[in-house]
Amino acid sequence: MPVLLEAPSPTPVADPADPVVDPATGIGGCVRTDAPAPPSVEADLAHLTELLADHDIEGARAWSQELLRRWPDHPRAQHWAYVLAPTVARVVPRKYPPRRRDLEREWLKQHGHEYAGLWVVLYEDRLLAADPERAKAVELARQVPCDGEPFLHHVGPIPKG
Amino acid sequence: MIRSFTGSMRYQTEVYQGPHRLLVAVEVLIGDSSAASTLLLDTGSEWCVLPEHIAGEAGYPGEINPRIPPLHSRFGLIYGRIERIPFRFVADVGAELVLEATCFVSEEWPGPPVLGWKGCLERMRFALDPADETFYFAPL
Amino acid sequence: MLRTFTGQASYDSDVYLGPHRLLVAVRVTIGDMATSALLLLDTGSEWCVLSEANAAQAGYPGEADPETPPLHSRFGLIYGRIERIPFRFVADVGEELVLDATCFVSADWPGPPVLGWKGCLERMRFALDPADEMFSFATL
Amino acid sequence: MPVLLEAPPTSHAPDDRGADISAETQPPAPVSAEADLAHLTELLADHDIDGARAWSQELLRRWPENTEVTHLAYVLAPPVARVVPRKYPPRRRDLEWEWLKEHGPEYAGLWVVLYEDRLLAADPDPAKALAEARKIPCPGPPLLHLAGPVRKK
Repeated sequence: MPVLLEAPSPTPVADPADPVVDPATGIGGCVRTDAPAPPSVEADLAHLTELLADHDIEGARAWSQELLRRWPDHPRAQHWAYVLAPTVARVVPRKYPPRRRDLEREWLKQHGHEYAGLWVVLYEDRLLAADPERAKAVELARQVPCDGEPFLHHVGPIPKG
Repeated sequence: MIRSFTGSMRYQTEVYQGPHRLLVAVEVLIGDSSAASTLLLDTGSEWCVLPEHIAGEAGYPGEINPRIPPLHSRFGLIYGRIERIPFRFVADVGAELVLEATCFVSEEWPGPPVLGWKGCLERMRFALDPADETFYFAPL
Repeated sequence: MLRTFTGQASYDSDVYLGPHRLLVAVRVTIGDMATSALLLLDTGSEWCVLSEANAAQAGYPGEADPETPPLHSRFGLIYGRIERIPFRFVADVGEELVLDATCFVSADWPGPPVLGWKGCLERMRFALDPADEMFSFATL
Repeated sequence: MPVLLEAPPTSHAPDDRGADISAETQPPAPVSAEADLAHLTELLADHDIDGARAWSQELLRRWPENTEVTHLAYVLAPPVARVVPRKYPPRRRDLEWEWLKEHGPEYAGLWVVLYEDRLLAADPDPAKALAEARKIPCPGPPLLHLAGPVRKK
């Protein structure tokens, strides 16, 4: 829970525990700002850009919620409120059975240098595909059945020494 | 899944060290210095990086070592030297931890002191818990 | 001092991803990508950073947004856009974790995909243990 | 048609450098400390830190009397973290950070030395600030910080 100061700061954090914030998406949050009430959405958006350029991310978050309140139908206001809202991490059911990827790492140690610069797709110690293009390697690997998540890796240059 | 730690301290987020904004900052006693310094915890930094005055204050004065390749940083190429300096993590709770960190020291370094990966973080177990803004640490 | 985590996976250190050297790399499935990708875990990076190619593969194509200030990086000023993209942390053991990360996406970004502090790491508990090279994570 | 694993995949373009790279990086025979030290610089420039560490130990074996070698082998060796008995009473530095939030901007650009909410010294030169602060006894290490605009929470 971020530290809330006694005297509410001019740009308090949009805090996911705050009832105004939607806990699933983290959007919402109490907003107070000292910026004057400019007449246009452009000026408001410019103020947001200023806050981001000043690395005042908490200020930009709070301001993006104020923007949404002022211009609820404006796509840019909606975009900024959405992308800047603090995120909420959540546990999700597994897609694949749990397993370590030691075999893949071992394969890369043994054979990685033969595929320098290529995207390789592995499953345990089996090479499913290798291609200079990522998308092609993934596509090739899709044709090979395997019962877990394949391991994609872009093999680097051969480390000297 | 549980991990155990021997000490912990509060970390700061988004604080300024002069003109520099430190996203995650922890306090460390460096060498023989009489005061703790605030360091940027940066897992993306190859080395710990110290400005000359902090290394000097810690008891490790010195000059640029031509053998040491320059550091590629967002401030450009930085020339310096490599030292091994004791870092003491002064725990708010639990035990203190000491580790002799490999540091890139330079008078050209305009940035904040940095806690980097090689020669430091790579050799300690640590965790960051934003719920209580606490940095947990332990020896390996 | 114990901390609990819901999932963990082995991390790679000092690994090359194409031409990029990643000091600490963890596996994340980005958006709709069919396979997980290796991302640089960088507590010193303000945002998560993806190339346009990564974002497009994840199902989030787009162009640079003039309203988004450029990113200051060691590659210089990088222009792009800010997106919200689901990141699924792959777990070798335990549960997987998803969060909608705020990402800086740019066609100019020459570096590897990056896990940054704001809009991502700041919102999850995580630990790195070089003893078994495990990255542990949990919700707040 | 799945990829045939026996024959290397057609799209694999053998890397011509592959064969030579390993020969090129064979460490030079022990001709001189100078050549060996140059190879160490190469490894560091190539960000091959573990390679540089291993090579610096080999150098120590070859040139145990060379002070550059002993220094570099010492500073590059990976550290060992260890728990140590407390030197100072446990305390949090919340008061220092509160002070910095309140007063940091007034001292922007100055090195301040704080113990809890007491300003022990402030000076553009950190060494002077610390020297000043040392004259004031306090039960634990104060915090040295370069005051600046502090982000309000």
